[in-house]
Amino acid sequence: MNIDFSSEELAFQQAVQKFLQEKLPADIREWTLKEIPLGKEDFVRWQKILYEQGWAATNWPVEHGGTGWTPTQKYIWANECANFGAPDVIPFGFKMVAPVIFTYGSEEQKQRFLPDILESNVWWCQGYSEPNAGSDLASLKTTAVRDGDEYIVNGTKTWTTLGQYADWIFCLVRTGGTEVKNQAAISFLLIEMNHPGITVSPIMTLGGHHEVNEVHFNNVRVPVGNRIGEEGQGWTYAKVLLTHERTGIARVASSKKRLKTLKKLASETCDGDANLLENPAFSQKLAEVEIDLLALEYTELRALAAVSTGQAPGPESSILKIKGTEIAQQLDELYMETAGYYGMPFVSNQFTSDFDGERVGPGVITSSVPRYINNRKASIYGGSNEIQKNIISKWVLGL
Amino acid sequence: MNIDFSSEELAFQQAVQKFLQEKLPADIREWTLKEIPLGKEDFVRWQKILYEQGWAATNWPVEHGGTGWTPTQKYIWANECANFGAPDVIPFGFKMVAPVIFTYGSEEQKQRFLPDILESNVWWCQGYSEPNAGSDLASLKTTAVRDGDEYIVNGTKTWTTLGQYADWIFCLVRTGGTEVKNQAAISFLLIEMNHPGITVSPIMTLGGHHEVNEVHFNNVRVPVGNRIGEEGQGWTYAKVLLTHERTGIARVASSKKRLKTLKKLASETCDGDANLLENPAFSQKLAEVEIDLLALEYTELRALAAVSTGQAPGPESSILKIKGTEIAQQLDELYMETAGYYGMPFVSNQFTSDFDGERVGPGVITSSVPRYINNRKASIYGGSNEIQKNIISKWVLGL
Amino acid sequence: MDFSYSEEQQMLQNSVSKFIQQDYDFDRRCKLVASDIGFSQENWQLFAELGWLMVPFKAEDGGLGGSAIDLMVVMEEFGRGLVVEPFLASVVLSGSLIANGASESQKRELLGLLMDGQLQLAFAFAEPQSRYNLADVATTAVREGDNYILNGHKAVVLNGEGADKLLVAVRTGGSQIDGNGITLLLVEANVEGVHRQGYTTVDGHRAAEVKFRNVKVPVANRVGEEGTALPVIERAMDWATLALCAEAVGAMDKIYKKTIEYTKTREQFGVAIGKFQALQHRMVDMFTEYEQARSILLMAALQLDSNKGMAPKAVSAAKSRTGKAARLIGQEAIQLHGGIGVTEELDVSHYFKRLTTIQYLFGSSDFHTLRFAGH
Amino acid sequence: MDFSYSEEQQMLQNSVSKFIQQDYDFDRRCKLVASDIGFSQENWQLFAELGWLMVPFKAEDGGLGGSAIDLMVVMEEFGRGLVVEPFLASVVLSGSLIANGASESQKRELLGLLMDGQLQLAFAFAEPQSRYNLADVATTAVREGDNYILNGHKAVVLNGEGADKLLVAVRTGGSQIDGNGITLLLVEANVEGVHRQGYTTVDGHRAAEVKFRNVKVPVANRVGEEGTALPVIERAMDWATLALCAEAVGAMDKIYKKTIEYTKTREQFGVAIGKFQALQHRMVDMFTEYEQARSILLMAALQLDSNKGMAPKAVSAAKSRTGKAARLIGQEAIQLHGGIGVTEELDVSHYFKRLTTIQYLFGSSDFHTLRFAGH
Repeated sequence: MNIDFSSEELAFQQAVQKFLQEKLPADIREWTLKEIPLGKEDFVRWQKILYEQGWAATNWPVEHGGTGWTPTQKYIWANECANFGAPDVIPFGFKMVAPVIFTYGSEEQKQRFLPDILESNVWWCQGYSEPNAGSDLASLKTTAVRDGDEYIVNGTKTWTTLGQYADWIFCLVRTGGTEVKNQAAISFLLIEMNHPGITVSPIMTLGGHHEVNEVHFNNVRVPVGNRIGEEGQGWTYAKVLLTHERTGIARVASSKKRLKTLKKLASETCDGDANLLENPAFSQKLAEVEIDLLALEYTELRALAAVSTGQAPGPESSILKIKGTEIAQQLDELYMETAGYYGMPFVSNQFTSDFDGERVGPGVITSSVPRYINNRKASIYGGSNEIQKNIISKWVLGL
Repeated sequence: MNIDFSSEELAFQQAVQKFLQEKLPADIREWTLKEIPLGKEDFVRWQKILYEQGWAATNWPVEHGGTGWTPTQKYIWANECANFGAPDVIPFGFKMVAPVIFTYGSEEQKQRFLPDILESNVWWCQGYSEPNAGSDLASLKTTAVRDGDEYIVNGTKTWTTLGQYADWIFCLVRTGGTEVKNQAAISFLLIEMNHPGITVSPIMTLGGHHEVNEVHFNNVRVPVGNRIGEEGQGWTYAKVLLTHERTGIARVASSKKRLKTLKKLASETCDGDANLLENPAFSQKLAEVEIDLLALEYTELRALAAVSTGQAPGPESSILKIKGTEIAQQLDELYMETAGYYGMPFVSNQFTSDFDGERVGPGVITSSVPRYINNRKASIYGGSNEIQKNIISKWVLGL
Repeated sequence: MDFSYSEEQQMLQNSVSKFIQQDYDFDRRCKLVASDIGFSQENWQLFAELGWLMVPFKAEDGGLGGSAIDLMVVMEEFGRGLVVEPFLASVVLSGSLIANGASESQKRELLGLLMDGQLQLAFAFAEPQSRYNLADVATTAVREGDNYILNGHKAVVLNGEGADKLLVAVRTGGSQIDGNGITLLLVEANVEGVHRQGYTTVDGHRAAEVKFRNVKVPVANRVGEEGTALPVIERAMDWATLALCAEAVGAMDKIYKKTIEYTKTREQFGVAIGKFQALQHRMVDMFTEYEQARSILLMAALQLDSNKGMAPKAVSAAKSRTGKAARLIGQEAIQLHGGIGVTEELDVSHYFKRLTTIQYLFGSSDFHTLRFAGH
Repeated sequence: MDFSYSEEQQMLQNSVSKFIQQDYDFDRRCKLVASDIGFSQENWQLFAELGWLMVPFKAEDGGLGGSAIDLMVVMEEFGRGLVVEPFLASVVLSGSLIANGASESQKRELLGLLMDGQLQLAFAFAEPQSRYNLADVATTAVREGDNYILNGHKAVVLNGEGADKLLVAVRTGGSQIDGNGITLLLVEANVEGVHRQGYTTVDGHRAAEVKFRNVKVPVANRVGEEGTALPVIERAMDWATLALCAEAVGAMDKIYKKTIEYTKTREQFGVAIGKFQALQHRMVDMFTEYEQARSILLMAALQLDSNKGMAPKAVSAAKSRTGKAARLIGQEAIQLHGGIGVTEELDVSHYFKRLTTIQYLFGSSDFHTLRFAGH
């Protein structure tokens, strides 16, 4: 065992740093560092630069254009990106639908869909959740009724993140047996968003953001060729993937960067005749989060190491999402505490590039309360932390 | 609403202080303040003094020799006793069996049993729990089979606190229907301990203490006249009492006193060039417990006030046991932290009056770890805190 | 000791509670928040007519007696309704400064108007660097003849945009964090050199950045003696903090119960989620936090009225404990509501926002824990 | 980066683990704790023969290489068995002082005997007033010709009664909490003026109060230069603290799993209590704490071996986090076992005792959190 980078790994790290310095657009970097939400154009611009470099798909097999990096390389990449201020790749194409396609799709489907994802020509969104389904995914009601070479899709998907930008949506739909709960009746469909029967309505979340949407399907005709794999196997495909690729689920690199920023902000915040970082209560809470994050980083490294040696991810990987969201939310609270009274103002657009008014407060710290509020979703979306605990209890602890 | 004592209440407070100063034996006071376990003789000695004063039974009706005090008087009494160093009355006679007797017993039984409890002539212990029953009291297996004017009792009771001293035990036993779970088949029996068929075996607990016992019944013949109330009604009687008298269940007065002592000890404990009470992390934790205890004190006062105005105890009373034990256990931890390295030595008998060796450590703080360990039982015995939460969830929140 | 409400207190509670239930539902509140001034003048007049604006004041000042218990009763109900009218900023906080710091003539001039609902006040104390330290005042007032010349920047002034007059804590002597040398000035909000930038706060209230550039304030507008304002400010802050705790308790009462009701109807995997024991025990914790917060609030209110010098410690205990309860209950209410909990359409979310800002307003739990401990 | 054990490390783990499982069951351990010396000389010789006593030492000192990972491997297994043999006090802690502070001749004289199991050492550092501050040394040593005259009281000296020689931190200069002026002396345990009062500790180990009254110590028995011992002591303490964290992780592994197994068989209200969701989620928390502790331990061990100057910070992070995990897992293991959990007969209870003392030994979580934060 050792923690040091090999000379190859050090060389790779330098290459990544050089690439980021030369290629990451200044405006994208600034907004990312300030945690200001990026627009579609910004993401696409950056992802096309990654494509040029051949670094767009860090989790794909090489034959489809993936990087084929080692766990250590992925670790270096994630940390350098977070540190320097490069945004994460939007996951719906690269990390969610692509693996389903290259694992279970036909040759024809691979040819048709993967290149456009790799080049960021097409924006994907996810159609899993439904109103009232909550964490109980399998109870979905959206139907796809076979009619010749097409399915006729009816129903509603919800919590569709950035669906307002999407060209395509991948959905779990009920083919055959409409009796709810029958998981063997669920199929995996790819649907083009420009269909007249599809309407997207925004859901405003607590921080005042428009990130998620409801997507309504009204007699939407989808070619059978857009179904991935077997009819009725969609649930299996989705599940395998939920438990498969866990890299980054803990958001360790991003939390490390946020903690670094927080320390700087706290050291610039007056607290009587000292600064906030010197406040014993505050610095102790900060240190406790930093230590827990350090532990989580090694939990992730242990998981990556296991996977790289061909083993299945060990039990430790199952805690990544719970601890990752808990730590991110604890950081949100320390940001709020740093803001003090300047957590109160709500001038939602004052940190966008086109804002021309007089800004309130000492900087982006002023938006810490909306961010805290908005980020409560982290422990709810993508399988709530309660569901995660049920899963660990059953599958890891055997209870 | 107001928090101030009336002139009568102030007079009562002075009378209590005067009584304690004049009548509380110095040795009993010293051991109580040092939290050194008292022996049977000590308890009896003090309780007989209380009897002389007419203050032995603070929770009994006047006609049976109770004090008939108001909630405020009970509050004053509890606080003055804890503050001055008077031990609590052993509850098994005064607070547990006596209320069953004066509520559900016959005139003859009241005459026969209550005076000896009031005068502390008889030592009682409790026979509710059984091996493997745990919090599931109703699953008890001890049987009492009717044979003429007697019951023949067989079975085992456990966690019997101070049973090694007891003259009598009050038991829940299964009369008639032996099918477990049938609560209608449980009766309430009073049994004399000197019966040859009764054996008491000690259970050593973690701190190295002998406080609890197993009590085995082997064909023990008990006159039917020792049954309280109806056959098969024992469960109801016991339950009514469990939810009835809650005064002191939160042990607020005792925790207040312990916190006061802890502050003194911490201020006498070196911490670098300051003392431990000036250590920011420690003093914050201490203050948080002190604040929570202050809240609990008012929660108890609210409950007492409700009862005194003839209402049933409000929902707030249901949290008294959970919070009371949590706070007592947090104090245990702060004591350990104050002890530092001197929490390690285990010289179990060094603080008893007859110890003649060389004492280790700066004083009773040296026994803080055994006390912490031993007091983990507080959240387990008498209906574990998990059971308490189930009860609140069902009966208070209606879930 | 006596823990029962007087008849008057019960009547007061009934009248406020009736108003909240009948005239202050969630939709109306949303409209008020979105409106120009951010609250309803009509409601304000009603508060005045019903005598609620007189609650914090002593009888000799023309008020209802100024008992902390009365104030608690009103603010709890306001908490249940998430009331956005500037009662706390204008009447409780600023009103206390006038009632306890001003001359008889100033009182005569101002308190009547305040209680009639014709005068809106705001207290400008916080500054960009001050955090929760009331003695940290960099805004200066220099004496020039019969005037003070005022310069500085006051941060997040509650009701700062809507106020007719501003009470401003200024430094007339001593160093920036010196307890002595702080003076209170009453400043007309619309005079030259006063620059107000108003905005909505996260919780739907209104506040403003207020900047003073060479603002002339007649010496006659000084409230109290020069350099001695801190004790009056601390007293006003203690009462306002108690009121804030009461508002929090009312809001917590509302959402912990709403959460319980929601889990009784919301089904997952074919069962009401309220049947899941893990969630049941967490709701018991919410309930416990609520009861403990209600108790510590009662303690602090009784200490304020008992007036035995324990008030500051008691108020800090209440704010520390209430802040912790607000955090747990707010976070759990959202978590147990799931996805819907993070949307604008759910009222619980808005209670969560207010409980979040209350955690930090007038001092965080850590700040008040240390104040309680005497650090 | 590489996270896999070497073949040697796997063999080491197997051999220790085999010994624990076959020769160190709960009953035997109880007998050892109750015995006169509190551990088994036989076991100690076995440890020596199997080379375990060589693990902490570099090859050039005749050891097995002295890697922190190796030490972690051994201590984790010792934790699983609650081993009471004085490996930590004598070999890890005292051994490090010799290996890194002593002269070549002293090393030659002592290390061989130590690794052969023929020499027992103890390090006397804590004092009644010192708490966790290693620089707080009131015990004095005054130079008199070729001797030091030693006076003072050392508290809770681990293995202090069983040791043949004592390593004593004494003050030869500077004020009581001065980092400079601390010297290490090697003192024969049985010489005149050394008074040892031995006792069992709460966790079944042995310790002693050691008092020195005008004890003559030849200058030749000084370990290292006069007044410069603190860095050597801090280094030894960091390695001992890592070893302690590893022991804790082994003990936690054992009882969180035992608790899970218990809840699968223990029935209440007709169901295995492991089916109660509230308890399931709490056991998930135990599992999570265990995994986080194991991770931070690994981090610290790797940092010690990587030797990039991060070791002290890393060790403090590990002790802080491990202490928290030990607290939660220990308390929950007892709570979930219920009544039986607080009796002497249950092995889990004894793991709980050891995890409790480990929380405070060599510095509490708060102490190490602040050390990590650089205060």
